[in-house]
Amino acid sequence: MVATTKTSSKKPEPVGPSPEARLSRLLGFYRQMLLIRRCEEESARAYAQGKIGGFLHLYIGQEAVAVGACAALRPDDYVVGTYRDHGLAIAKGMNVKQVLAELFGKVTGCSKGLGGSMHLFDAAHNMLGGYGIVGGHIPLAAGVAFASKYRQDGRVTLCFFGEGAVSIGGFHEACSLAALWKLPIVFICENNEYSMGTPLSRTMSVEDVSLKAGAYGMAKDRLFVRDVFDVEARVAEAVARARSTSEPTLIEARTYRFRGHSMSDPGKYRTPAELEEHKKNDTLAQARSALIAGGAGEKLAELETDVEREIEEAVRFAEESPEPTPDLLESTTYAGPFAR
Amino acid sequence: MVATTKTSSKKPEPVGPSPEARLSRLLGFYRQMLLIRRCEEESARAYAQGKIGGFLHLYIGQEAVAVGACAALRPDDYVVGTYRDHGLAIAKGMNVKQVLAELFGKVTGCSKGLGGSMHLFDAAHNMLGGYGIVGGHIPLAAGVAFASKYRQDGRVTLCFFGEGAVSIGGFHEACSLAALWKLPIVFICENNEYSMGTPLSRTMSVEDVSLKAGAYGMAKDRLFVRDVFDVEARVAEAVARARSTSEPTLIEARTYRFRGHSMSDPGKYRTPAELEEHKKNDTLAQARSALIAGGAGEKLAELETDVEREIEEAVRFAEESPEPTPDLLESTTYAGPFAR
Amino acid sequence: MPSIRYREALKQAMTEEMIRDERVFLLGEEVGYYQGAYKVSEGMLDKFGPKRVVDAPIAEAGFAGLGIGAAMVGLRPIIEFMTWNFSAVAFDQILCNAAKIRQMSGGQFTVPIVFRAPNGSAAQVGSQHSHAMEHFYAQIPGLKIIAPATPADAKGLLKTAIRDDNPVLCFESETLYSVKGEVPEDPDFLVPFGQANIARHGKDVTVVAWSRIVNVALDAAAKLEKEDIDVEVIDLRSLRPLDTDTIIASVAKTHRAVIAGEGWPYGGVGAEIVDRIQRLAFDELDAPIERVQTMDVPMPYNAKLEQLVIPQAAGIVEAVKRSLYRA
Amino acid sequence: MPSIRYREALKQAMTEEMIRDERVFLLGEEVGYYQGAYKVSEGMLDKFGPKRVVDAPIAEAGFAGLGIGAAMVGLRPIIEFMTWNFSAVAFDQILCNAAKIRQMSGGQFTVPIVFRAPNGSAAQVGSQHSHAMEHFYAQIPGLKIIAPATPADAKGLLKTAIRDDNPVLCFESETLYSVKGEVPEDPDFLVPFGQANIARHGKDVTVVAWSRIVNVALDAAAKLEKEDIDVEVIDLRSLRPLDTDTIIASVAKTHRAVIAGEGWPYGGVGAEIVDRIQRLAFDELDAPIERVQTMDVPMPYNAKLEQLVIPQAAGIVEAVKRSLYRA
Ligand SMILES: Cc1ncc(C[n+]2csc(CCOP(=O)(O)OP(=O)(O)O)c2C)c(N)n1
Ligand SMILES: Cc1ncc(C[n+]2csc(CCOP(=O)(O)OP(=O)(O)O)c2C)c(N)n1
Ligand SMILES: [Mg+2]
Ligand SMILES: [Mg+2]
Repeated sequence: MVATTKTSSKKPEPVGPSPEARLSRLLGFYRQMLLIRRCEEESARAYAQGKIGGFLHLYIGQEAVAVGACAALRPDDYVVGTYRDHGLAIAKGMNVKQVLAELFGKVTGCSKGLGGSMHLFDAAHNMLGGYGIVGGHIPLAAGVAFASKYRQDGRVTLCFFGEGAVSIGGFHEACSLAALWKLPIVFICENNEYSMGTPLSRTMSVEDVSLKAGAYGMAKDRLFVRDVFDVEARVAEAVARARSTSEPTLIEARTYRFRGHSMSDPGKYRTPAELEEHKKNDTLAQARSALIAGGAGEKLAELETDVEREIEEAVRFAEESPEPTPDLLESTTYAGPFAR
Repeated sequence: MVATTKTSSKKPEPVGPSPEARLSRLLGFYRQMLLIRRCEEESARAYAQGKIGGFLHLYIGQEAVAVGACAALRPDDYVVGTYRDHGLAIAKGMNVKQVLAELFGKVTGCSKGLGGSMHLFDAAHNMLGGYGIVGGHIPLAAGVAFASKYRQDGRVTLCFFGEGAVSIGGFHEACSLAALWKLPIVFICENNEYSMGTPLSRTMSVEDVSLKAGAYGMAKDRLFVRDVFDVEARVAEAVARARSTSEPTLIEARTYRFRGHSMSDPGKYRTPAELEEHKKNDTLAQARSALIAGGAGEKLAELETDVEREIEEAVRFAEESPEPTPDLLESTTYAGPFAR
Repeated sequence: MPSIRYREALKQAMTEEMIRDERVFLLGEEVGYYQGAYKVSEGMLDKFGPKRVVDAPIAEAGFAGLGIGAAMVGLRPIIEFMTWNFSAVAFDQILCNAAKIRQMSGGQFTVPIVFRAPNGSAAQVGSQHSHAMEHFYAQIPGLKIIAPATPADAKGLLKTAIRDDNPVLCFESETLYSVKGEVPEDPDFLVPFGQANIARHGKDVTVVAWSRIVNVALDAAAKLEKEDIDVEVIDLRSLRPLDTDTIIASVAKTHRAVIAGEGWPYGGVGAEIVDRIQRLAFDELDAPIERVQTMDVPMPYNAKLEQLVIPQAAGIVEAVKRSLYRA
Repeated sequence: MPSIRYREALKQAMTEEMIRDERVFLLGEEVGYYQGAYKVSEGMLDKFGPKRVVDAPIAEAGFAGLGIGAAMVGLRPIIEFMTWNFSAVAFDQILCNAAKIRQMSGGQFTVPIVFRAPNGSAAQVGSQHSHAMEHFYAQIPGLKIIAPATPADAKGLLKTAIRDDNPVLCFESETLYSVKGEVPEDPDFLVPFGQANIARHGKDVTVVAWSRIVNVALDAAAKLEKEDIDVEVIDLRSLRPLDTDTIIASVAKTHRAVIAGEGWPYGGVGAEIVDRIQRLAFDELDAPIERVQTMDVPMPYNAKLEQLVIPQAAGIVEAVKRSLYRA
């Protein structure tokens, strides 16, 4: 099995035929990224107001990864993620209403208010869920890819996880099986430099996560996320490999989260200076500047009011929706009669 | 962390000052290997006679690995192994009596007849046990090395496992921790080409197990076992690294087992021809020829009668020893008062 | 009806269901080329090919999780662990994914998967290879647990399991694999879950058992018959759902109960049955409910000690007599 | 006696024992630089340094196994799981190594290790993060299980655990960490295992509880007092060993028992207690033993449903009345 490699992050050739096309695609990307950013900001506010409970892990700062990656997919392709799953859910096409309603614990949420922030599922968009056990979902994603190969349905599965998951057995076993059985899957490690409060240097003996691919003879790629087009192009390459030759790829996407690990995290483990430095590379802000520079200022204004409206509606929807009723508890535990 | 590598298996410079010294060391190695071979043959016979029960995994064909590896150790160094542990136990200095008595389920066995073939332990020789859950003992061995580093006692731990264990999480997590925390341990993968009935090619996406070391930035080595001196030299190098700089190493030792996975294995998955081919490289037979060629024929004859006597005595000892009594059950379950 | 071995009954169940439904496949260590560590899948690779009879590397958490993911998107995997002991490394996958996905997805995804393996003690396989794992899994809502004691039930329950849309764990026994019994050939022969079988009718004491201990209980009943003690033996067949009605009806008749099964004394299936009986038949009981189980220690290798630690007919005989105040 | 929080009591226990014994160290995720995910180890890194307060990567099976190995050769590790839920990936290490090594080595090696973490439900942490894991572990011989309900017991039991030569699992509770109580300062203050505490003396009904549900039971007792029902509340403190004598003595007095604890209804610690009571106090019982536990479903995220699923004082009140035939 040949292990292809790319570790530079130089700009790829423009995607799409013309600068215009590229600009309109950027508008689309920007809209999704903004929708995620705003959804997360509203979630944070709602959490502070006690309208959302439990753990809340925000995706702010990492939007370009999910948006760029999902742009490389067909609607019938699958995604599987972690507890930090709001961005992925929206990038895969889920309605913000379903997402916020779920965070608010409402029956109109994608998981009927039973799953919550960490467990967003949507069969209609092939979002196979956010999972709370680090590494536990990676073998599961390999199984989804196994099913695609078994059925020859030509679908590809993307599996997202943080760099903290790379040390756990689930990652290793899933990679071992995917490489051995040549499954059509792309493993995307979102390396945001921290596993909760622990920096990379204290969780891993190697800084380059993509090196792990060599252990499986798996194709790999590594990029420092600065540009959503770059993410799309690199993931598209791996997706094409999965779809055409049914070979897995491990992609390390170096990124950064602007908020704490979860709402309860004071974030003492990093300096404000470090955080500010990274915020300068905010892909959302950069996309916005690029749009203005590209002369899309007007469209941009429309888009932003539009997004605001969508968010407002979603928040209202979440607030006004009814809660799930007790009868759901047993009927969702088993398909068919309850077993006790 | 620099990853040193050696994948050839050319003969290293003679170990020891003179050819005479080398010959006498070979006598010593041969004696140990023969003792193991004969112990296994007697075990097989006793198993057929129903004197040994449960699973019995023979080490025949792989003797040079444990003997060569343990020759690179100090008595106070630790070893941890799998269920295929008779050879390791003897190579680490355990008395054949204790080993056979344990297989016979006698109270005079190293584990009082409570552990059996898969669970040989001997505190006196720092044999920290044979374990039955594939991969489960590897983190445990890392912990022993962790203790050595914690106490700065200068000891090194050798951890043995088969190539079938490389796909499981326990291997990955142990390597991750050992590399991250720079533990004085040597991971020795005895790649005997089969995991039960499954050949290498159907359990792993890469044939070169030592490649796994790269994922952890760990030092590695790879050898095709033909010579006990070579094993000793290569392991000694890794042991020196562990002792001096407290760095772990992954060594792949390509070897072959001449018997089935366990006594119940018909071995249909390989041809008699393949087996015969490998038996031509029997390190025990080769050591014997070398001794004769080296003019040690006389000493050899003595040694062999001596080994026979030792084996006979051990078998008699095992047969005549008493069985463990029920009172041992609770007293070995808890230290101190029983907790129910 | 032809008389076949327990292991063949299991193979018939898998084979018939794989013929019936393309989505069903078998995956596990040595299930294919090696013909099964315990020969349960013998010949299946030749019949179905490597796509549907898949040899897995040693990565139980990995391939258990893989099976769960495949099931989420519509396949119907049968995952064989070489023994249930090895499922301990996949415990999280079964606890947190297989049992949870349906509810935490709001009912959007189901996990139609079967995990099966031999369970409990074998002959001197020692401390790490003799666990009665059903006691851990039966606690978990979202799972179904079966423990067939006869070849017919092995086939009928496993077929029902494969057609069930929920995760089902099938607890077999190495010591039962060679046992013969009559097994229906009807490809739609199914044994429903939650319906215990009265393996022996009796009036004096109810003995509740499952898996291979049913046979031990029947031995005990035969011995007790000679002493004019008429024991009713209930074979539970499935542990979740548990057929409480049959148990209670029997106790209402005998007024005495003994629970017999492999597994440590603390908690588990045995304690659950005791709890249900005392709660639902409190006024019927004429004596404390007795339990006969594995001794509260790890399994020793020595053959005599192992037999001492495992539940035996003699122990059931004593327990029955205690419940009759005849001890 | 100073009044301190449960989390500080745990820290005092670890700190005192680490001062007392060089071989004791703390290892887990975020225990050091982050000061503990739940701030239990706050300040300990500064005090003892990174050699003895070790931040681990996310590899529970790996570092649980590492702790076991270190314990075999004489260290005395305290392994913190961020929560007990995450021990599921280390289940095999605890079942097959920690609990077995002493016996399968013929008594040559002991494993003086403590595993500790918060357990059970927190506030809306959902399906995969709300498990009551003690029910799985209490079954296993070779382990000891403690579940402190008060700051004083948290300190005294954990200190005893650290000095014990066997593997001890300490089940804490996120919802107890901020609870205050008086805690002795004596560095040799130890609370022995296997001695339950009668948290409230009463004559009408015995309520057996552990961990945070002890407080819920006391609330229920206060409510019932207004109805002239005098409840005795037993705080088990340790689940293995289980103080059967204290339970039986209480039931011999009240003739009625209710078992209350988090965890699913099927089996577990609750069922074990029922089994012991009915066997050892059969003639004392005037009513079926009642159980109040988590509903038999995965934990839902929605706040109201979560509260419905978790044991509440109201449920204990009802169970007590049922046992008095007053419902
Ligand atoms: C097996 C397991 N151990 C511990 C945890 C607690 N935990 C949740 S997220 C997290 C950090 C994960 O970091 P990373 O993988 O880098 O993902 P990120 O949060 O940075 O996106 C930890 C330790 C868990 N959920 N599962
Ligand atoms: C976790 C686990 N899964 C499965 C088994 C059953 N089993 C015992 S040995 C073995 C094969 C191991 O092969 P390898 O690691 O190559 O070692 P070898 O037997 O060749 O020395 C298997 C599958 C086990 N003991 N543990
Ligand atoms: Mg991270
Ligand atoms: Mg092998």
